[in-house]
Amino acid sequence: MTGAAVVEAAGLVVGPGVGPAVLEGIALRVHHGEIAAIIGPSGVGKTTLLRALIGAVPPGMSVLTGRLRVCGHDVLAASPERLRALRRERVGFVGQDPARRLNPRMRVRQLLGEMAVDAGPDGPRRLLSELSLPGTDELLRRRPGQLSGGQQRRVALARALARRPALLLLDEPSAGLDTALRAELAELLRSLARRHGVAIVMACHDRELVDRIADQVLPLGAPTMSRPVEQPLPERTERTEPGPPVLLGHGLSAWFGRHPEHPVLSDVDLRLAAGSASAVVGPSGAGKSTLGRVVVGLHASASGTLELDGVRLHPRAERRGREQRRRVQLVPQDPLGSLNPRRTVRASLTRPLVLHDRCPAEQRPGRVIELLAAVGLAEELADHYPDALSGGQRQRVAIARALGAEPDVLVCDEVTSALDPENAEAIMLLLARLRRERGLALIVISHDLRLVAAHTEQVLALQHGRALAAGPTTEVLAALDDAGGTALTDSHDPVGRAIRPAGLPPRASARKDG
Amino acid sequence: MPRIVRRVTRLLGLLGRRVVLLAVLLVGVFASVTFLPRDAAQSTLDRGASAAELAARRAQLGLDQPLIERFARWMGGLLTGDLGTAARGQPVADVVLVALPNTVLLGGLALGLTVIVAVTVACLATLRPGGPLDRLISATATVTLALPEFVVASVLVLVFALWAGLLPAVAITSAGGSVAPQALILPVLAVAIPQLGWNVRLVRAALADEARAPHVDAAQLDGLSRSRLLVRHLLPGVLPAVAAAAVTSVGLVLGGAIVVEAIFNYPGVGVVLTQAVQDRDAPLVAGVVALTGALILGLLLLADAVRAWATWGTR
Amino acid sequence: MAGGRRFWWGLVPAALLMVGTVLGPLLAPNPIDEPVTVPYATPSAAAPLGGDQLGRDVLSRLLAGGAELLLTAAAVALVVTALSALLGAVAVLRPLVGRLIERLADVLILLPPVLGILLIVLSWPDGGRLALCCAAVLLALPYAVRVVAASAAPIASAGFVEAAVAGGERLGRLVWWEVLPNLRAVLVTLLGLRFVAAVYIVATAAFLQVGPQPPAANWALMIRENAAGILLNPWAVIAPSLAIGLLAVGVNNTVEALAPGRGPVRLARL
Amino acid sequence: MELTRRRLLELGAGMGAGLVLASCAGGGSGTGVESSAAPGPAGPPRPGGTLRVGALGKVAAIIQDPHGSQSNESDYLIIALAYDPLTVPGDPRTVTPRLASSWEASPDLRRHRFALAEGARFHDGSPVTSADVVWSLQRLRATPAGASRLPGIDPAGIAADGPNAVVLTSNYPNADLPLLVRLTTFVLKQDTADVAGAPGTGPFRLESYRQGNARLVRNDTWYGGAPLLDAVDVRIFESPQAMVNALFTGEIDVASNVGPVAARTAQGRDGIQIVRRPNDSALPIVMRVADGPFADARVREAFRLAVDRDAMVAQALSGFGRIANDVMGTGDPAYATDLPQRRRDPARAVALLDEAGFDRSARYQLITADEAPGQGESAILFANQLRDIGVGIDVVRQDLGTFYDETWLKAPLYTTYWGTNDSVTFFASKTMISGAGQNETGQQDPAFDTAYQQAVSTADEQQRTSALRRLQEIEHQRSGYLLWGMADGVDLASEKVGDPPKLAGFGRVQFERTWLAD
Repeated sequence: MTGAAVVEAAGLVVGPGVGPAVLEGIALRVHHGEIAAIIGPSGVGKTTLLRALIGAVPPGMSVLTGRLRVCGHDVLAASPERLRALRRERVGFVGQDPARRLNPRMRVRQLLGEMAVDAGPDGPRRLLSELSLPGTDELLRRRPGQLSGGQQRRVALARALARRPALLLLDEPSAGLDTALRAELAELLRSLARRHGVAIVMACHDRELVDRIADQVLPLGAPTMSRPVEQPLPERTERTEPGPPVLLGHGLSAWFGRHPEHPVLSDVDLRLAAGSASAVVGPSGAGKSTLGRVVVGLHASASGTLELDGVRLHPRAERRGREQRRRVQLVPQDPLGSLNPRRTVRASLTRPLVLHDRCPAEQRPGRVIELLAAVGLAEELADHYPDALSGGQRQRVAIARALGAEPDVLVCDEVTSALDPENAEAIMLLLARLRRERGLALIVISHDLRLVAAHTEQVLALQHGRALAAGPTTEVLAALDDAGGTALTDSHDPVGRAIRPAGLPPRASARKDG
Repeated sequence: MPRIVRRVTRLLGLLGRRVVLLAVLLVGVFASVTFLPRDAAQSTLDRGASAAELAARRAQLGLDQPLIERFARWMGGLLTGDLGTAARGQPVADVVLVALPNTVLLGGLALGLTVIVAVTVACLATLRPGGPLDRLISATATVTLALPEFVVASVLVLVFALWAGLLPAVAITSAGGSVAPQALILPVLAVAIPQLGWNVRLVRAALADEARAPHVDAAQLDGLSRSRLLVRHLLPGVLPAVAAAAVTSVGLVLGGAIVVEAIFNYPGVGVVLTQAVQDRDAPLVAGVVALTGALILGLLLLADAVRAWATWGTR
Repeated sequence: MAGGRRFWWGLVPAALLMVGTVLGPLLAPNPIDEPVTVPYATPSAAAPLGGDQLGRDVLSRLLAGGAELLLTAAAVALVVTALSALLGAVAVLRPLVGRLIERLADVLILLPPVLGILLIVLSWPDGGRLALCCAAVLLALPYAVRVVAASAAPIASAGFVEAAVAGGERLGRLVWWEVLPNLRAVLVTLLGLRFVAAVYIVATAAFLQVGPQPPAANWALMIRENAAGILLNPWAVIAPSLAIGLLAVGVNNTVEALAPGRGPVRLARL
Repeated sequence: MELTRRRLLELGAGMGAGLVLASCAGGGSGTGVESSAAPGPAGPPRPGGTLRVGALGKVAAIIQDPHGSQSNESDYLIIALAYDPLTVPGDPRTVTPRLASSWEASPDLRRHRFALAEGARFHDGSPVTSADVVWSLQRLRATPAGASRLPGIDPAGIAADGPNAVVLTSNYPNADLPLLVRLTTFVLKQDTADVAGAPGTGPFRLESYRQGNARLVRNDTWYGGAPLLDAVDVRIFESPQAMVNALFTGEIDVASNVGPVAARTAQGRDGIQIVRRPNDSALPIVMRVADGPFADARVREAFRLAVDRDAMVAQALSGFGRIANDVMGTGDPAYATDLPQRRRDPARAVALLDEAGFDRSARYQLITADEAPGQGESAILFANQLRDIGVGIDVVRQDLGTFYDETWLKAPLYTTYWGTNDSVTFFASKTMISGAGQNETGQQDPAFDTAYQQAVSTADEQQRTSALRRLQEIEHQRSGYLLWGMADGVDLASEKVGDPPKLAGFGRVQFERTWLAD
């Protein structure tokens, strides 16, 4: 692949200008028909680099030094009009989460037609067939909301290709595709590069895809954030004897608002032994989180009986006894929202001590230090505000806060889903250790089967609000894997992790489900 | 299409709830007018009328019957379209149905003007967020926020009617009762300008929110021109917010009309309302509120329909 | 805090205006109810802004007329903001209260605000300023609560609030310690808007001759009283009109300068 | 400025003590007319054109019944153009013939026979008969205000005398009867069912009426001679400000009864006639005589000396008026102009207050209402002037409803408003004799009562004049009225309006002689 390089980048430094740079010394040359892959753990700046290539560095950051030429244009010095023309005709960018990057109100025909070079009526139809999508009128009339995850991703790709670009930038192209679709994608990208001479640069987590089609690979350095404390990964936590059942749920059902006829959860039984760890798994929308919320009393419109040590629990937390509310604690999912941004770590940790008067006033500072140590965090973090901590650190403080009340049951609602693999593993190990030391009973709600297999004894699998299977983790997971294995994954969440773009708070209107 | 049916039933449910709310409001208004000091008989009879005449008038107006009974009779009439008789003897329906169309014309034009100008101005401001135009627009929006209609009306009459002599200072009705078009310009401006401030800020905020949506960022990375981005990708997302802003403006436009009608001698329902309150005329006040309330209900339904249509394919 | 220059540009003139308005009565050159010239006299040495309907000095009445409007509007704005903060936070934590407030706001859309003012103030025979304040608060509260509830909703569904609820916190503590501190920016901006809205309501009420009565010196009353002589001495109407506009802009800029810059917040109605 | 029924009520009773038979020669002192700014059109009056007249009124209070109480000036104007009463105000004779061409009274002044005008016809062509007049007067007498509009006349006292004459019998000798029937005795056809828009006998015929606005076309067969105008368009206006603006921007030709401020504004503009009608309305300050702080005549005298009459006329009426001398009825030909005019004398006032032991440390309430232009302003000015003699006055403004229910006839100190002041005996009978219907000051003065009786019950001119003189001396000396000045009635008309009405009070509705230059 000779001829002028489509992308020429040398000595690129990108950063906020003050403080450490996110990207340093980046060098990249991509020729026509060549596929380059940028790999590295999440949060290391892969997306930032991709966006930098078309002069769209995320707000707050800038390209400090370095040379960058794309399709023969110096991107750094380009005027807005020049840059706009470059993006319009020469470069196609396909971001992560296509469901939210396609205009929800435009139909597929308009989405493709808007960018198409050949404005003919059958242009969109040919594009769709290239991406093995039926070019039927019915599909062309649909809106993004009416497409499946895979279809949305391919329509986004089609839209990028509509302009016959010289360079294609892809951010996690294989996320959300099942094995068959990923193979097709690989074929398509290879053919685009070989036959149409399109240069492709992709940020990718999927080792398999990278190995199969990438001509060159650009690994980005390890993350600069503080290293999480962890011990070596034992194969499996050794099994402890399951104690007497501390939490019993019988015939639990739940619904939203005033529509009991469409239950989110129906007739689910739950058995949690003291000191045991049982997981709740299932595709998103199966009712996992709802079950957790019913247990901690956040979901009022629920029925069925829930007993803590034989004593009935009221569906609403406010109506439960003080001791009952102390013994069941929740660790929330989204690290961004798990701590009150206006309160220091110390204040957040002191509150449970005061509320359940776990210790006299003068001992509280000492107790806070102990809690921080228990979750593996340094003492000086106590006076920081949450926004100064990383996602992993924030989840640890949330766990410490729950421990402050010395609970018997700890409900962890997808606590690892927003963390990268290393941090997630560390959190699970921490929970396992706490369970052993304090005889805690854990309910771990997660869709990460690998972690569930490694760290829990019991598992309850849910599907469409019904209990699919329950019992020891290894047997249940094995049984379900034989039955086609797709029961537990869903179109959105791949076997790996769906990386939620860090920094973007969940949009206010997003309903909580799954 | 079960979804259409579900959506329509939801809208009708919404309408039903609002009709109940209107009924509650009418109870409140009817009662509050009745509890005002002095009653309709004292207000509409000649001064120095003897106690006997006063008592006779009260009996004639039915003021001696308990409030609940009078209200029940009035509401009963409402269902059959009979709005009862005003304290001065004319049927409420005649008084209101002559004046209401003029106010609807004034309010409608003002609302239309407000929404169109607000959306265009907000779009201009969004094209270059934080730019000089954006700051200028938000400054003028703040000024118009605070200026009550009568201040705007007084200045408009002074400048355009009395000094420049371009426009009529007063709305003269032709024999047929309709108002000459050029006599409408100043009243409509006087009602619309105070509403502009709110609506510009609302649409501006909605546009700013929508601009943070991922699909707008994607459209920018696709190199679309600013204007296309605005029209095809931003505006459709903002329609529900614009509809909501317009509907809440209706109540305020009606309030403004009441004030402006006195200054421009405009034959609208506002003047009737203020006099009815002075006369402690519960049926007339409640009648006006019922008809204007029904009007607003219709507009609320329209706004819901716009919101439903705008979010049609996206759920 | 918002950018330096913009902060001073917004704050200094507004603060001066407000101080001037409050101290106005002291600066007035002539007594505010003594006629000094012929009715509607054009500006002269004795009366720089001419005479009003009784020949009283417009400038003196202008200086004296602002304090009352400013203080009334400020009182209404503060009460509405405080109440709406509490009710808004409770509304998102207790859906029942939320629905009730929603219904109230819907009812108020159907009621023309001017009629609301008339009914409330007239039913309180010599209520004067207090009646007007109560009317203004009652009419503005439902909308303000809606604004606060809209901003408080994402906070109420955030992890730390849910953990607190599960952890056994009571409603009062949830509102005061968890939800409200995170609403500071919204509340400060809301205060500015509520002030502007209060100026509008108090002025309109004065025009409808409810609330403060002549011969009190009040900008809104001045506009109404001197409307008849608008051609003889336009300043008698234009000066108070400008004053109302400038006061509102001044206060709003002050509030926006003080509010931590969070971009245009989703604002609701009057 | 809101209109109330009250203004109409007092006109209903008629006024002026003009001699019953002979038209009195001496012209009233105050009926001279000056109009400044643009003069009227030159040249002979020419027929044709539609005159657009603006008049004040509330759409919610519109009424079309000629015998009802019209609170809107616009309604009264429309009715006065379309229907005829028996007699109307005039100049110089305060009682001039209209539907009654002539009238004479019995020696005991109780039976008054009115002869109907020749050729008087209704708009539908049918002739006017005494039966129509009797039916109309019976209907007027039956209205709630009927007793005060036809004082002393019982329904039985209204009878026909042949086809062309009507006889009214009064319960007591009353020389003023022809005066009392001047303005509300509109005549309709007998047994008219729907009075709204019913055929009348007036100079103009009602063509259309909608929400207070009306169009009236010329009645060519009018017995008083066909008017010059083709038609009159009456426009209703809620506020004087709106009406004046309409005149300035040429949307109407005449703005009726606009008040002093509008007049001064018009002085600055070309092409506007200002028609000043002196002695149009009185804005007296009422001091309660019967009880309270003003029961002592010396206190009333002190207050009458403390007021600065020239300043009041200059500030409250913008100069459109004249100072007065605390006697009501300044337009009456028999008005005693030789009574000593009171001037401002603060020192004497303070002495009188101390002599009467008046508590000057307390604050007193002066209650007012916005019924007429200048009324609110006069109260504020008077309060300031009283501060010079150490008396603290709080001005309290009430809306008209509250004013007439709680203040009128009861409060110790308040302002009030009376229109059309061309009769001393009218005010005496209405407000000052013991037991008067609207005794604002609560006056019980036997000497005053006997003087009034003598004035109305004698046919002899000499006796009547001396009794009237005596009446006014008592009023000037110790009545509760502080009449600081008389406001001019002001109409504005474009320069092409010829012969606009010039009479004070409700004489302003007489447009039958008005014409329009092209």
